[in-house]
Amino acid sequence: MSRRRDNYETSRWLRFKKWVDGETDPLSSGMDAIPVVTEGQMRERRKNLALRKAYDEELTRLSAEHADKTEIMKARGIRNFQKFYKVMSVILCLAIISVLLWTIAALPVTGGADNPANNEVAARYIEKGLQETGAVNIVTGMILDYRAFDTFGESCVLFIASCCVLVLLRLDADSKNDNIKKMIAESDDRHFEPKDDIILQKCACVLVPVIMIFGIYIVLNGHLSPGGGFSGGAVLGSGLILYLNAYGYKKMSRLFTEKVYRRTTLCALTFYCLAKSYSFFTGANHLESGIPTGTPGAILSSGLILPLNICVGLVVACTMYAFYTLFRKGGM
Amino acid sequence: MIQHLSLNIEETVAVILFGVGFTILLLHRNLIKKIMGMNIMDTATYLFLASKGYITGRAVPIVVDGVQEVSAYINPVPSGLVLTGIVVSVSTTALMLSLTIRLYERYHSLDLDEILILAKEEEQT
Amino acid sequence: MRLFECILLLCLIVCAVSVAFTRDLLTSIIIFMSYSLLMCLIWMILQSPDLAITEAAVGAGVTSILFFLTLKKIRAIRKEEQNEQEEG
Amino acid sequence: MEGNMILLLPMVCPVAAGIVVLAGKMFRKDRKYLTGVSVMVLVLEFALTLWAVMSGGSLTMLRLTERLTLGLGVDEVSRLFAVLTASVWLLVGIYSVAYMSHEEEEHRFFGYYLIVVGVLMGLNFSANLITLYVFYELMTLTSLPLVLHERSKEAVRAGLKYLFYSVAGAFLALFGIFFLAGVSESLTFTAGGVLNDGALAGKEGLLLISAFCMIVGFGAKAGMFPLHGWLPTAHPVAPACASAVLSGLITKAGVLAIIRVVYYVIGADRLRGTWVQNGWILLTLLTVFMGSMLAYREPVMKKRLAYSTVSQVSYVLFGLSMLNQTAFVGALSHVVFHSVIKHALFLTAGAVIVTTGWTRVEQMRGLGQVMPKTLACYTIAALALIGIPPASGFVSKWYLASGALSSGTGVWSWAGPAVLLVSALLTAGYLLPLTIQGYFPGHDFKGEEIQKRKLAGKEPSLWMLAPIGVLAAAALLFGCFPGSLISMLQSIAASVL
Amino acid sequence: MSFVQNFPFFSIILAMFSGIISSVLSGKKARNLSLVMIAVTTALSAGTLLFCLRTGESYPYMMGHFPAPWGNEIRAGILEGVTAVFFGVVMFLAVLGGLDHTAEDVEENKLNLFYIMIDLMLSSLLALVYTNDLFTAYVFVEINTIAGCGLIMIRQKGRSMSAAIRYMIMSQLGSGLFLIGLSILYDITGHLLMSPAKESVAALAASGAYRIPMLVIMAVVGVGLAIKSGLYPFHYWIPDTYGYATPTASAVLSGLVSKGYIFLLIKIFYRVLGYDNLVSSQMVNVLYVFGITGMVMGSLHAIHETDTRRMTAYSSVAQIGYIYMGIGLGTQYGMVAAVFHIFTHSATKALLFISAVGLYEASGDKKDYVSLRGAGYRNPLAGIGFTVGSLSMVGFPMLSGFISKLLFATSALESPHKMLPTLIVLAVSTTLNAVYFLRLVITLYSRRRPEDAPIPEVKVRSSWHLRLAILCFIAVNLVLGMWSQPIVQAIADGLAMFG
Repeated sequence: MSRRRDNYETSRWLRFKKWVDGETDPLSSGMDAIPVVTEGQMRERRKNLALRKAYDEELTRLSAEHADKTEIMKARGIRNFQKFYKVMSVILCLAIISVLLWTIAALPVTGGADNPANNEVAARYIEKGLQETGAVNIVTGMILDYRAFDTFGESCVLFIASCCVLVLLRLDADSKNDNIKKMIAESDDRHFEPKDDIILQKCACVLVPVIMIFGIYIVLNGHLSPGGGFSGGAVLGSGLILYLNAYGYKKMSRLFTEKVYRRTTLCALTFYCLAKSYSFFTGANHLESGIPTGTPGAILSSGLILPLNICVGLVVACTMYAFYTLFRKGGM
Repeated sequence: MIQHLSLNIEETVAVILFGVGFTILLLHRNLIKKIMGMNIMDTATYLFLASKGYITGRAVPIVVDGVQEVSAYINPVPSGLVLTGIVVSVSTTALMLSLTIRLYERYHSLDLDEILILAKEEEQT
Repeated sequence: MRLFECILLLCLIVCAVSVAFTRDLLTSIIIFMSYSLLMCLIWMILQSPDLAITEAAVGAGVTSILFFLTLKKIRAIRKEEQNEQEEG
Repeated sequence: MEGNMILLLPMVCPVAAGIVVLAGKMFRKDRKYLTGVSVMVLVLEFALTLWAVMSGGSLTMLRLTERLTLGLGVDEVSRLFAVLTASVWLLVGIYSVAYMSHEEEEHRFFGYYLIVVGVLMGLNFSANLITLYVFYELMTLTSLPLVLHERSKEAVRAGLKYLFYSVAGAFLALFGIFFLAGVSESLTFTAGGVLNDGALAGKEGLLLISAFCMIVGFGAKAGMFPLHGWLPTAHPVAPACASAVLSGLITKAGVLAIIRVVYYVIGADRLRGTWVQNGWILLTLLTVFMGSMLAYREPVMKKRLAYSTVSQVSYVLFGLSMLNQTAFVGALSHVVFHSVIKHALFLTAGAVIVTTGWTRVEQMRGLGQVMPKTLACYTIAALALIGIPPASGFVSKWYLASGALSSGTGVWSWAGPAVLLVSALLTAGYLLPLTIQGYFPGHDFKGEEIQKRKLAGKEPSLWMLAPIGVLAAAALLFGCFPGSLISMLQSIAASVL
Repeated sequence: MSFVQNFPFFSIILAMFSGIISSVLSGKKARNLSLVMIAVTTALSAGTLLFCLRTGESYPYMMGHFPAPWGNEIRAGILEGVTAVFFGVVMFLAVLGGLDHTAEDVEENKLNLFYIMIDLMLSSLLALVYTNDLFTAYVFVEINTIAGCGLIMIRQKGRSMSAAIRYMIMSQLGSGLFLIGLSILYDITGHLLMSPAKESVAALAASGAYRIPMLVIMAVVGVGLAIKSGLYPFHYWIPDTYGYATPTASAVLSGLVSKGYIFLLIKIFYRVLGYDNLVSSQMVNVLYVFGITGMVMGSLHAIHETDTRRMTAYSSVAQIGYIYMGIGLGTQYGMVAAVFHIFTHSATKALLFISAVGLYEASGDKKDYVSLRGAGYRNPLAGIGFTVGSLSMVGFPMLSGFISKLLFATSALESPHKMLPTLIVLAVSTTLNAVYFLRLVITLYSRRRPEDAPIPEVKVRSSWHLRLAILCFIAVNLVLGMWSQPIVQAIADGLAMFG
């Protein structure tokens, strides 16, 4: 005696039979596309989210006092998931580390003079770098002359990153959108800190010139001593930031506005671009570049490296300052 | 293997840092932590590179007194690469931090999963 | 010198791991800043002053400033929100 | 572009005319011009087809890659299909002039109707597998608007279903084409197959798999189980003339594709006795039986005819799957006969719908009082389909059965004819009730509705009646004088086997 | 040295320079400059291509005064030329087609920033195509990533910003892996330029030294770039990213950016790691498995989507799976098919994204299936464009998709172990593609129902540039589908030059 099937209507056999008869079509069921997420699911998700938030708060409270057990039961599912998540991340971390350690064990020993990396490339940079680029600091010579295309790309990275930050954070005062006006008002967080702090101002008075001079020194001596456009520019940028913090936007705007920023960046990058294009073009076509390298060791030496360092320094300083102001109040 | 690793101590540490940074970037829920993880990962790679340029007992590649012997200086190439890399990572950091600020303004949260859910809900309403 | 370097490297790992596990964001930013400075020292030991100076200025300096600013901004937003809630 | 350009004409001319008709909606609303142009083009098309068939030759249109070209060519099979298509299309075209006056959007119907015939001609004249595939896909797409004509919810569902089944089938076939392209010099159709034994070494198993895929894939268009589901859904929603050509000619495109693949690319010898042949026979017999059974139980007239198509086209496929000459002749002759007969039946169903609005069989009691002439044509066609001598169906079924018996395929050689016999009985069971109930409704039939709506003796117009009559007459005459057709088919069969 | 040989360098610098200049221009001027620049760059690339075709060989170009192992270099050959021309054309049409929407989605005084990103994106793509130096590749990968992120978030909606940060995170993971791979490679070879690095790799492979690091390099570089190009298990960022950006950005991102990374990967495989080493190391099999999984899973995801943009984005996941499957076949012919599919997919996907714009315009800017019902009648050209794109994706003959599928299948026949799975997955994936694309096409041409929400009366005629872009994209598709032979030949020749 077989079991009676009272759900024949939903059985697989009937569906198969219908399909054989051509009455249903498994494919066309998706034709009337409805939103995948129904209202109920949505509510469920919100509830879950709220639950998780509640759980986070709960956790802090639970640690202090004993709560009733149902709460813990509710939270347990999420906690298990989070535990699993943590375990997974630790496992992933260990897996990556062990694979790479396994690699490291097969690599040449650090500090060996015969390692494959120390080959004729590095040798030529050291042996002839001084004559070919005129820079005493071989690293600077390398990045600004031998491998200048990389470095140019790097400046472009900085440039485009600042453009992206501008897109995100710049708030235009003449915007018609009320929302943005509100945001401008909100973003002026100046009132959260003390104004005209005398100690800060006096310290800045002493420190800013020192920092600036140090930055300029790093930039100008990039080809002679450690440092160069990037590090010097960053130091200059921090000097500007300190000044801004001590004396406020009003004083700063006399010295440095968005227009100045744009023009400086544009001029520096244009010069950089043109100078390097010239040297790439002459190099590739085997022409003499005609730029003197000067006496090694003198400040005015090493051909294009010094002006390029200055350009890079300007761009970096302006960009760092721009980052700061954009983060602070969405404008300069 | 262990002995070799102890000889390559900088690389070993660099690789461990890389793994830690990678994991934070991939799996930590907090956006700011993620960005820090990214920085840790990048600097770990730079440490790896820099240690590859180091040669025991040799000096900084800045020509002193006109000595241009290969045996006097360390390999300058990794330093150059790392210089470029540092700027790249500060650019991406700035970009991601500004994105974080905008997302926080909108959703009042730093948790990426939560932000994604909120964004989905926002669009559907 | 070798010992010193090993200690520094160990500190690096400790910093990196504690960045992941610190709950307070401000603390973790400060730890991250010290991580950069430690890295800077290691690069000095590895005979790369160019890197050290850049890392000090860019990594420890500007990056940390940006992190602090972000945190400050977020706190400001949070505070404003709270104010609004109290008013409402 | 090199070769006989005449071959291009039957393809390009209707497509161009179709586009003109589609675009003409903006300029002229008058349906006199529309129908006039359409019928003229169809007559012209018939003439051009004859011209192309007579002149023969081949044409290379485009080189897709080094070895794959798009080309047209004429051989015996394409002659058969091309002439059949052109003549039947013309007749149905004349019928549609009257039929479509009851529907909306005539421009669209006639436009696509013309385009489809152009594409179908390209399919018939294809000289290689790639060209065939191109036109096959194009045909699916261009015939879709005919199914979608009403644009109602049901029509869209049916259209989607038609599209998915065809496309899924085509991609199954594409899998095989990709394989065959790799193991042959070129895919140009040559009687007996073009595969390269050297390249094939070690890939025999894959060859069989891909052959089976192609048979099942192209079989979708021919309504072979398991991809037959689109037919009964698509037919009831399309206008009657569209469903007539869908079931009479477009299903035959699937048959043509299978003939080309099996007999002209792979070669029948490679499949004989393999699991592919057995599987194929099983599928066709299953379809033959299942189609008849479903048709027998189906109350809606057009759906009933659609199921009948499922079953009858599989007769053809059954004949092809036997892989011997007699059955092949039977199959090809059944292509012609079924096409003629099924058009007659569908057009009758359409005429009934237009005149009375009846769609279900039980509504059609007493139809003989309304349209006796039409019903007479229907009866002739029905008898032909059942296979009563001397009508045409008998000839083809005779060849099919005797071919099966002499095929040496073991159990199939007698199981096949048995299934065919049962199916023929079922065919009688689902077609003849209409005739019987139509002429002899019984005592209890008062014919109230017929009197109320003054339907008695209301034959459809001559535009509709004439094509039905011609088709019914053809169904009868082919059966009486099959000689020349059969001898031509035998020559084809001798060349490929 | 012929003057034409400078063209690759000119095109890169020109694109960068116009990006830099655009920072002080108004939005409109920046837009015009950008369009002119893309056209000129494309012409320059075409010049390079013709030169290479005429001489029949590739040439390195020194960036500076120092030859190969010391200074930076770029390298131009037939494949680079074809790719650069193609990228230029797609970029131009994508920008042209999305002009109106770009102007709508981007705040007016930030418009020039958008075009800066387009310019720098193009320059980085060109640099990735032409580069002969691994570290240059890394730097330009970063520019590409940041520009891509900029393009996504320039439409400052919540969804696109969250997509952008997700994109950045995944990209940074990829970059990190790529960089560590480069570092290890530098450690064992001591070279960063591709040609000398290849020699050392070959020497190492011959001597059998450093086997483990080589394996790890292949894995790490491969996975890094696979993450960035959105191969299946790493695809989570794709739907949001492509789905919620402004149309130009979607077209550029899905059509070009991911393709740039794949091109770089192919270049590294050939020019540095050595394709034979790769095949013998089983790395290709991993890519192959990921590829075929992606082909099926991407399509399955796409079927579940009701938002057409997300659906198209998921279909990208499937198509990228195709490309990796071609690479993973491990034969020369498979690689040709993969490169051809790069072209096919970028032309078709850009066409889909751009012509979808026209359909949205005609449907009150709604993106789901129901609202698009009947849109094909309201904007006929966009409807035709979308239909052509869908059919090409599905693999309809005479269109580009068919040829690439044919190439995949023919190349699969050459590798005995992968033949059957490839053919089966191709058939399954094609059928799945057909399900979701044709469903949408039918929806476009079905009648609106009374219960549908009414459409606000909007301008139905799209602007001339949108229509021009759609027409050109259709033409590109037809050309790729019908006269593919010279292109396939050029790809094969170009790959031979790589070796």
